[in-house]
Amino acid sequence: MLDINQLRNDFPILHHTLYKRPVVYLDNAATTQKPKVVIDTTSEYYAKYNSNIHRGVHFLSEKMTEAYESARQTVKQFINATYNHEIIFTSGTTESVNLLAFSFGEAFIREGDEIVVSEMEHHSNIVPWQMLCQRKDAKLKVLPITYTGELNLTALPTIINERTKLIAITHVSNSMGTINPIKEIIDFAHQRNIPVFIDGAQGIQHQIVNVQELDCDFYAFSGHKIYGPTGIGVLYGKEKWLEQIPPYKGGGDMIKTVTFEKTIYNELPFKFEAGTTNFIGAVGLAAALKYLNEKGRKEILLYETELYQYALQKIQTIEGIRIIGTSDNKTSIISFLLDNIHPFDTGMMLDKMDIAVRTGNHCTQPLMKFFGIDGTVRASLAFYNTYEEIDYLVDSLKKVKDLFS
Amino acid sequence: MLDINQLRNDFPILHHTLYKRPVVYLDNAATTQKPKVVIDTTSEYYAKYNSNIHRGVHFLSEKMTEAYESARQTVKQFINATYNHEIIFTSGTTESVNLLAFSFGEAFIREGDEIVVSEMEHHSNIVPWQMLCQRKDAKLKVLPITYTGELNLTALPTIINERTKLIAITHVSNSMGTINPIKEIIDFAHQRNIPVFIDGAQGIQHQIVNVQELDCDFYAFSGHKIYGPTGIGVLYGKEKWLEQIPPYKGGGDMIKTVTFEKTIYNELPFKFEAGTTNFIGAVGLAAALKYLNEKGRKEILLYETELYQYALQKIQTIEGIRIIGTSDNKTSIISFLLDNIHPFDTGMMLDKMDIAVRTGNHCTQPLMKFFGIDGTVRASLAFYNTYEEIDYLVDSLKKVKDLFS
Amino acid sequence: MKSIEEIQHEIVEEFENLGDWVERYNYLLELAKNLPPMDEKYRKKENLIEGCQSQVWLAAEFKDGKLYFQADSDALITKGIVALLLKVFSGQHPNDILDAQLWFIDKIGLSAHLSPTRSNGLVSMIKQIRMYALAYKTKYNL
Amino acid sequence: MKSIEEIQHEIVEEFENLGDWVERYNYLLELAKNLPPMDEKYRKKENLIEGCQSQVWLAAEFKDGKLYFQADSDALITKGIVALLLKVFSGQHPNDILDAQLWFIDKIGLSAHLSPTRSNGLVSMIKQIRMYALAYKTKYNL
Ligand SMILES: Cc1ncc(COP(=O)(O)O)c(C=O)c1O
Ligand SMILES: Cc1ncc(COP(=O)(O)O)c(C=O)c1O
Repeated sequence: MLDINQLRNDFPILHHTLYKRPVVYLDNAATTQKPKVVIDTTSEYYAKYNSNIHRGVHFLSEKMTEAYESARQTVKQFINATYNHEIIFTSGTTESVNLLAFSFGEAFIREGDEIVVSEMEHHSNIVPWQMLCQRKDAKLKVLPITYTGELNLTALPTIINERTKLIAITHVSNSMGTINPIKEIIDFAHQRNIPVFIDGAQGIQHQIVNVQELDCDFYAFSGHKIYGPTGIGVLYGKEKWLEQIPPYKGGGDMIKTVTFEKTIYNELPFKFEAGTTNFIGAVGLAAALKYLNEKGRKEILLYETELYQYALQKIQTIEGIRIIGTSDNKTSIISFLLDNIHPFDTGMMLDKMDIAVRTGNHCTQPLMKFFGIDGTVRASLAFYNTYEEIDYLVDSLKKVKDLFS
Repeated sequence: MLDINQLRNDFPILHHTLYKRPVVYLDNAATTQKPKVVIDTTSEYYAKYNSNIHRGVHFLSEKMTEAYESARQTVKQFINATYNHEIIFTSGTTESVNLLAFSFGEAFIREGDEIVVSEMEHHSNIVPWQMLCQRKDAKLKVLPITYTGELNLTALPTIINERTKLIAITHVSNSMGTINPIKEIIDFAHQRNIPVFIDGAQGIQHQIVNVQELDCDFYAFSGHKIYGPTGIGVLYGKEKWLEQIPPYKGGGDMIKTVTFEKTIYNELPFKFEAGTTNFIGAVGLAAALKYLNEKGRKEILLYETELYQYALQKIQTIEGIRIIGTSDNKTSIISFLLDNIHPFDTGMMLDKMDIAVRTGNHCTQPLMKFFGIDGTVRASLAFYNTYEEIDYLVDSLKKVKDLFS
Repeated sequence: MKSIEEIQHEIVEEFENLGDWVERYNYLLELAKNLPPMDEKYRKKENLIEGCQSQVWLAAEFKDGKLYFQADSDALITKGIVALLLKVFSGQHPNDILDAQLWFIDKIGLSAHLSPTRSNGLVSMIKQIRMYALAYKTKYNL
Repeated sequence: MKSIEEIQHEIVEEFENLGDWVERYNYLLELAKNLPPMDEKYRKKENLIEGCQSQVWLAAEFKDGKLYFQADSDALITKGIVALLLKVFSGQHPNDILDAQLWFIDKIGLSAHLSPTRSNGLVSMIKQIRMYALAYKTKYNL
């Protein structure tokens, strides 16, 4: 059993008073807070080992390179990739999607080809594909969703055809918390030789991800959403794909030889890591992943699930609340509308009660359009949230209702 | 007058013993060390204000957004840009160049157009343009250099023609330290209506940069090379250009509205900052710039210049040393070859004496080819280096010579 | 008609009599609820100021040398602040609007609502009010 | 011919007699200088292992069931380690090479030279040696 109050002590920010009390941080889908070990590791590496990597022959450079490559190994193990070089460090999920859209696009997308995304995708998993389709005269197809906020899988066979070159789907919806049946989609797609990209920005921190078992072709996530630093992210890709697609960015370290006539690219993973990478960020991310491993990922997920169920039940007791996304298969994210109160008003009021939630369209405008709304109030949980915080949220929401009635 | 030993106390890493003594860090062109204020600011923001920016309505998000936008302002003032929104945060110089190559390329480069770089460019200011030229069937033209390692400006008029769409030149050579006459080049180019991009990766920390006075169209640099964090960098662009070029990456925050049919991009600077940015990195960078302002940039540059002159003179007293890049107009970087000793051997030996230098081609293979060498030993200075360290370097180099003779 | 300065002072005084944030926001909500509805003819796209979090409508009429505004918002708190801004600016001379220093928002502790990054439409609304003032000043050579 | 294990032990003993790093590197340089030059016929592109920092040449000959190596490097320290590796591997049976545990480098404190990120050609050289062993093992069914 996890001792949550013990774990909370690892997160300095949870103990700072905002207006009247320490923050009740329920904006974890936007970004997560950092355990002390991540902050301290970052500081320590700056203070003791900071040095540019890979090309250096000296002590510090060697140390830093080892730490960076060992961070890659930590990520590899965390998602059970086959090889270290299948882990590409990027600046975040958004860059991972853009890298893939560009590089996969250059190699495989021709005029008239099709790419499939879903109606619940985050803008970061829509716009890069749109931009690619525009450049290549390809077509973006949309897998519709149901009124419970689930993918409409029965539509999949009609969306897909022999021109479909890739399916890009989110693991977990950032607006509703729906856990998508990605294994099923991957199997379906592979029967038709279509590769699948999984946007794991909201999946990695709330699910055990095993890319070999999933057999997904690509998987992306952001460090800052899994208790790691900002400015670091990951693109996992199967070796066979990463070998076949050209680099995204040009620059130092991603090349073997450069002449003005011809440039020969470096091998994996360096081919995709142009310029000085965020090596301190990578080490910080590894510290976050190790922290989770140490505390017990299964235990954490178990607690999160219980807390989530409690929150969902309790919040539904509020009269006049409308939950957006009512699938049975959800995790850690509750999007709702309170009576006729504008989400922004609700968010503003909760803020005054030291509760941090997000309001708006959550970068999923097509999804909002589907539900015919402008936005929602979104409370998103992490394992450091408590039952008391949920109770406080629900009480506060009732107060907001009173204020606006 | 600066008290260098006082300043050195601000840099924790300079006081850690490697093998026998604290590091003599002469690898500053690869990456610089961080003052305590940068490390502490980073920690503090993680521990107190971390929260995703721009879209949030709550206290922390507001605080973090303010800090991020005020970091943009700090950068704007540091280089004297006209508007805050001319400052685009990227992950580093390499990304800045790639952003520009892509976005400028999409807007302005057609088949047969030409882009000019120089023979002394870093791979990060070559490969992105090469990739662009390949995509667009455009041509990369190369401004040659002289045997002293200066740009051959007399060749400029013959390199440029009515198809030239952009000149991309480094401010300071990372392999030789040559300070290029960028103002002259910019004026020349503007008379012909050609915009100029300056790679400031080695310029920003050793020169006072005033983009309005220079009148350059674009200027890029990396946070980690100016005492700031890894994973953060800057692209400055004149408003008129940034307005005209399309976004580079797609995703959250860079859009106004998204539908599957049509996406409308956000305004500057957000159009170019897709997804969650490295907001903590930006705040760390601002802390570094403020540190420099506070200590006195002119005083720092004065000291650097004197130290550099001393180092150059002293190193030349070593018999059999060959300096690569012998322009009179250089700063802070000394590249050399010692007798017939392989640079790697020299670097390895210096390392054992706790001196960190870089060896190899410094991501400038075309330049190495020009000089007919495989690589050099490069000692690159920062203001926290001392006269004693230079003496120690020179003594150590003499020891290396003895060992190999 | 009171001057912009006078009205700002009045608002600040009013807020000083209010207690904690609950009372202040309650007052804002009252203001929002009592804001006269916009003429239907003004509820059109050209008058919409889109924020990311909330939206604001703003229309202007010029009568006897003064500018009169009507406005609305989909979020009530925003609408409350909109009401305050109308109190201050509506019925004023374009020159006075252009000359005005807007300081009361700060003073009553609501400045976060006017931060350029908040994206609730209010910053653009103030800009738009000044634009109207400038437009009429120019048109009528005031 | 001594076994790979025996040779590694010998090298470690030798290094234990050396004092600080100056002596150790001096010894490496000696080894480098005394390494017999490669046959000119082997100095060709196919035998070049390009590292980022230094380059290594490696060629193999198979005679009487044993593998004999020749090698060189442009950097002297790398060449010194190359010499050590040849001491260990040259003249050995392919199966022994494939079975061998390479532990002496660690023991004599030079493991940094074999880190996969150092890019001096040595890691690839060891891989290449094993590839030769595997190739001849397969070819001659050893
Ligand atoms: C002149 C020059 N340009 C570009 C770069 C690339 O910078 P970064 O690796 O920080 O992206 C460097 C640094 O290595 C450089 O020295
Ligand atoms: C599902 C999903 N995809 C992509 C992203 C983009 O992640 P980032 O902003 O870290 O690049 C997010 C986060 O906002 C997300 O929730």
